[in-house]
Amino acid sequence: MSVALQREAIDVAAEYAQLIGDSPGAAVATFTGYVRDHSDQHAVTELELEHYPEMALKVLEDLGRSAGERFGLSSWRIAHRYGRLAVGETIVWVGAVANHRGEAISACELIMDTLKTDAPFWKREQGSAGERWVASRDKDAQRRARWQSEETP
Amino acid sequence: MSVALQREAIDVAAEYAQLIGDSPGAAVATFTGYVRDHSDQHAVTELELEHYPEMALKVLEDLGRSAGERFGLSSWRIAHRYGRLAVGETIVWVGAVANHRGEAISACELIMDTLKTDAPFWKREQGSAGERWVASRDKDAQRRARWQSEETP
Amino acid sequence: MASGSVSITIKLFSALREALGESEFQLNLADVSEASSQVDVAAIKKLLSQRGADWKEALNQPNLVHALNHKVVFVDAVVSEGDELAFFPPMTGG
Amino acid sequence: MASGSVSITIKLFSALREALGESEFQLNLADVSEASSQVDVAAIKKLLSQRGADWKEALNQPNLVHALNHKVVFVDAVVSEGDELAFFPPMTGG
Repeated sequence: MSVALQREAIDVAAEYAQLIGDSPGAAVATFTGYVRDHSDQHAVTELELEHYPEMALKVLEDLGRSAGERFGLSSWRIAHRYGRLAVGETIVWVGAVANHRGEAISACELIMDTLKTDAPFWKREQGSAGERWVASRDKDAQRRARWQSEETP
Repeated sequence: MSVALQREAIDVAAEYAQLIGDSPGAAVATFTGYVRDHSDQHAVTELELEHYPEMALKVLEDLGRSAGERFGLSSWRIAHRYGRLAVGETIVWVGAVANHRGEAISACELIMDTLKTDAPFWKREQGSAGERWVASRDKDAQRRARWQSEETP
Repeated sequence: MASGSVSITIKLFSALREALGESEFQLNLADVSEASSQVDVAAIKKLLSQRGADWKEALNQPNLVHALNHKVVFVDAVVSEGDELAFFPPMTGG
Repeated sequence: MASGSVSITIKLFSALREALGESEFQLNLADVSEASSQVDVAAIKKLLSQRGADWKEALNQPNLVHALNHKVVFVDAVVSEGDELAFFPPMTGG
């Protein structure tokens, strides 16, 4: 039931172990995002993640709490990087524990879809196209919107 | 891109490390199922998982391959236990690697939903209600059916 | 014409295996009706149901699943020499 | 009546921060129109747009996001003493 904003890489195995603790629920879903080596058509060599610390913490805590209530999670965790990231490094890790698989998986997906459009992080890429701020994607806004209308699966 | 049927507990951290290898894709989704301490209204102390080995291997390999094609996975893994399982132990682990989060998460969900109804495993519970075979759930068949009609998310 | 030499493997799982006390055996199809040119799963069920009331009941439960050579099939699937035919209740893994 | 003593913190992020060369500063609202009893985000945008063409352009881009005290708001949100008001482009985390 917590959020981490961190400069260092995310230790996925340690996060998982901490999420489930001594008595895991029946269903655990996780998602990990990594820095890609490409963006649209060009190569990416490095990513800089700017963030708004106080707001990021508040948005992610609210998001975890509301996903927890909606899907009856017994535990959840959101870890997000900031700063300079190399290709292949972790950006974000989300874990959700529930009684049934549908709830755990949907909670992970809701958190990721909402985080993409609502959490104050901005990606700046370095690569074959020089340096540039990553533009937001219409598809992300569409995925976000699904959760406002859709019934709980 | 492989299936494991095993008597011993699933090492989630080792499975994850092997799934992503040296160069992870951009998006990794995982699901882990654990033995619950209850079923319907009564307590469960132990589970015995019977399986049909040759068919289970074939069904899970076909399932991984078809999810891989449908969602463009760069890697996937399904590990499933059999034999005697204590409460809190792992039953099943699924991992999927894709370019985008929606594909990785949907692949995990498709694999789990299909596995529940199509893979030849049968749960026998021991607990406060004595020993009994677990009955299949209508809800599982409904979740399975979604994937036959739904467009790829 | 059904050949008298056809032999298949029958496998039973879960509650079926437990109720009938057998998990695997060979079945010789010599005595399946010679009027039909092909033997299907329905014919095998009929044949095995003659083994007794417990077999008849177990093999005629509405949600029985049949898998021929590791693939779920309907009762009209045709059975051939060397095939493996399994009967079991709905699956409950995962 | 707008009070001359109202002071808020302005924060800029990402391409906005870069284009305007500032990330954080205090803004005194003494000179906001005294005709309105309340100062809203739209009024702050108007005030800051007077700082130059680059400010005007940056603060009037169609997809600008405004967050008041760490929460995304519309331009009619009312700003009070001690508030933190941030401007930034659409978010691209995760």
